[in-house]
Amino acid sequence: MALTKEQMAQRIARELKDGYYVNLGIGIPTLVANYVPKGMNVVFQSENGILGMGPFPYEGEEDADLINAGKQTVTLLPGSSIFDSSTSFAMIRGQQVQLTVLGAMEVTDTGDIANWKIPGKMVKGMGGAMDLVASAENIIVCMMHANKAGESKLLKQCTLPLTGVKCVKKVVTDLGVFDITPDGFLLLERAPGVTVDEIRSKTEGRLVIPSNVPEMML
Amino acid sequence: MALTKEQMAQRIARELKDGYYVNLGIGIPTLVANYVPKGMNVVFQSENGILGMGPFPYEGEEDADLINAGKQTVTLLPGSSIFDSSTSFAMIRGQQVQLTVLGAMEVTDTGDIANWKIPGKMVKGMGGAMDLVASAENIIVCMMHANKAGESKLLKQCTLPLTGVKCVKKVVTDLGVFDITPDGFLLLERAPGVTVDEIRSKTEGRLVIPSNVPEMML
Amino acid sequence: MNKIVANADAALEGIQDDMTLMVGGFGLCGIPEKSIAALVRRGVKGLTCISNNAGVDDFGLGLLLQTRQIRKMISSYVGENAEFERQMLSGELEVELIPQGTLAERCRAGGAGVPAFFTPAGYGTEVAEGKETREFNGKMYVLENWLKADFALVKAWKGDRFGNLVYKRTARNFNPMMAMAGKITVAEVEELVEPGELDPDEIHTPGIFVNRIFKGEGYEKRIEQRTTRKRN
Amino acid sequence: MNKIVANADAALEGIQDDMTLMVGGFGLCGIPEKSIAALVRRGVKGLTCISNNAGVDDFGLGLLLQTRQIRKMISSYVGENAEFERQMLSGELEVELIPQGTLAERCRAGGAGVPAFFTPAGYGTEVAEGKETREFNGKMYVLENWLKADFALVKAWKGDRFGNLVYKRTARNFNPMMAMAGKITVAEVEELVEPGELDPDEIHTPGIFVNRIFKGEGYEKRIEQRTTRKRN
Repeated sequence: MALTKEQMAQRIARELKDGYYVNLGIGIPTLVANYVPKGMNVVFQSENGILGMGPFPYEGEEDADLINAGKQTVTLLPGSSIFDSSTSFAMIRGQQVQLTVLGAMEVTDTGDIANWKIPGKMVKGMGGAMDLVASAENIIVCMMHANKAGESKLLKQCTLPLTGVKCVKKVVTDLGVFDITPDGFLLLERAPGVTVDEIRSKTEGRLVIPSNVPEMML
Repeated sequence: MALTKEQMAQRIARELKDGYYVNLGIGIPTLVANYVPKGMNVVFQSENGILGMGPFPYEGEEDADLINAGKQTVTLLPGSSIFDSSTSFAMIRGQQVQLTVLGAMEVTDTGDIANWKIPGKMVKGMGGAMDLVASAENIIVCMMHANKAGESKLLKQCTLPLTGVKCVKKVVTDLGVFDITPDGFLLLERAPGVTVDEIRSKTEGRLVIPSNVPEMML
Repeated sequence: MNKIVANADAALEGIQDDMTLMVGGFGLCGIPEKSIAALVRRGVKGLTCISNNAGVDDFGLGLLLQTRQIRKMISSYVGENAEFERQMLSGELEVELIPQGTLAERCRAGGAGVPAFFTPAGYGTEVAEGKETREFNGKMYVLENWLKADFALVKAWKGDRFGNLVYKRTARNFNPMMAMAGKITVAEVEELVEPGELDPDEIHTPGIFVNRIFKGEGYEKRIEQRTTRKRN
Repeated sequence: MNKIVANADAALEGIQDDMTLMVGGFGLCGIPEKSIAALVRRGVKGLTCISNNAGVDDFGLGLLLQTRQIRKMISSYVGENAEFERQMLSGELEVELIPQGTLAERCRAGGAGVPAFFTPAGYGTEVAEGKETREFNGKMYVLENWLKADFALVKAWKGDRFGNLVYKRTARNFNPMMAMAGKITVAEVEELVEPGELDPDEIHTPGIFVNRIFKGEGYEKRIEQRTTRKRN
């Protein structure tokens, strides 16, 4: 069984470590915040200028002056701080953020990523994605393994305009978990009930399959 | 009669305009603050991080956390602001400071200035002087016309290591006031009782003497 | 030192056709609502607007798109705006997309007198095409130039007549850097206070960067994505 | 998230001979008194210190000069210190002088992931010798590289266990940029407060830049130039 979006977020949450500063992209990555292990201290950064972002406000307590990078109303936790956009990207480029999770349209077996532009379609812009992928030391991409047409999104080469080169370290899809290694996508874990064969058939990029690939534990 | 230091400061104060942000260097330039015309609003910047610097504190009210760029205890005026050193020099390089007054050892008739280093002597450093002279649009140098040996400090070429090139706009010495023009030092005013001949004899750089050189009014 | 002007219309004195404007805000958060409304009234055309986003159809910079006053947008993300999409696809509107961190840093550089700097963002992508690249410590970087504007329009929470500004929460965003980079910077505030009421240590934008300031009345502060959780 | 350590000695764990340190402060204002004292106790040698000034004979970095722990100073102004002068003239101490604004910007660049930038300061002088220069808009600029440090030692007024810092008056100076540029940043504060006590809008250094924080006891805060006026 392929993972649900919630399960993908749950799996990524296992990459969190105590004391991490984390930037979560829009979409599935945002859900990761719901699965921080109890007792673990993790601080969420939002690139529009927050450290210590809290959950959505209670109804009626929304503050138009307090939003996240997805433009959603949020709250602040004790110990939070607010700063301007240049300081925010100073900390991103300065590699102070220990983990960045973001979605993608395509990833290659050398860690290239494309997630901002589809030629011929309306281009909304890269937002902070190019800064994040060019700077972060620890980037996890979270995406469906194949597109709606069933074509692999784990490729030898991106077909779409790039967001960054040789930057992705790990990929979590609905089918499995992969490290980007010099030899390509190293299959670390399978989604429960998903076979190595299915993953092989849906992966266009170079795939390294160890002799034993455990099922992921959620 | 050559000007006293106080008179030099007094003369420079006449270059102030309402609404100016002004950076005053250490020494005679500092005295300019004492001669701001009544009713004129001028804000003093100190490059260690103050806008709206006030006078020295009353005895017993010194605050070790509040000093100027000369490391003297100062006070703040209402409407003042404090900022870090990078922001301070951002406003200097960004040409937000309308007038910079500083001392010098030598100035040339093309606006070069030397004021930080004497070969063979202990070098204390340039501090903020190189940033100021490279950035400011309106730099007045305030210095004695000749050194203690009687040699001109208004030169064709600096003999000392440069602080900046082609940057000085005006020079106020104990003998007169000079604009730096493409033709050299343009004599604008004489100190009371000082003759054009005396100024000519003490100026090594190219000197332009208009037909009528008024005595300065203090 | 009194930089207070009566209202937004007075504050925009001097803005002409074909000028380049910086406009603060992230999404609809911290945008200079009153200055944008005054720009519509002023009717200037052919504007180049540097702003992280482009508003929505009927608010923020979207209002200036409706009236076709913008010739070019320089932004990092321009979704959520049907009129924008129409003008862009039809070629009426020119769009330059810049990575968000690069945009922020280019504005700061403009204000800080730094004409160019190296950033890793966009290396190896179309953003770096035609730009100088260089290796430092084994990593590749792209040379980016400063951005400046004829006018910067920013929004703060509180301000005084010296132009000192304090922002509230994430309404800060691009406003401080843009305030630095405007040849003329116009600040609109929710509250005008007396000099000295703002603690000098807590001022976000020192007044030297601000040329004109006015108090806006009745801020709408529209929320783009109202997200809440239920009380237990 | 708890970055509090017991004292200065614990905070300096890991500082070794020949490391590069950034040390905040302008003159004696805003210097990390307690960390400097702990450096003397620690006895590490061969240090490169990046600091705007070099203290006075018996206070600030002057204490580390007395004990010959500093191999090289990178500063903008190093007057007022006889021992410094002696070591420099005898060649025991290496000194690199950098324009103050360039020093501040190079520290910020180190923290902001900007490996190099252009500045007008020093063009045409010996500071620019051997450096790349370039014209932008008819003016000449010098390319300067970022500065980073193994440890940055900063001093703030208040802080919390997340490492958030607030500085007091001109004791801010170089501290915020150096806090950004340290591989490990140690902050000493006069007051430790609970998270939430500092208004998020008023924090000068967000905690992400700080690795260790401790409360210093009994600050001397020596005044270098006590200047006063008489009451009328």
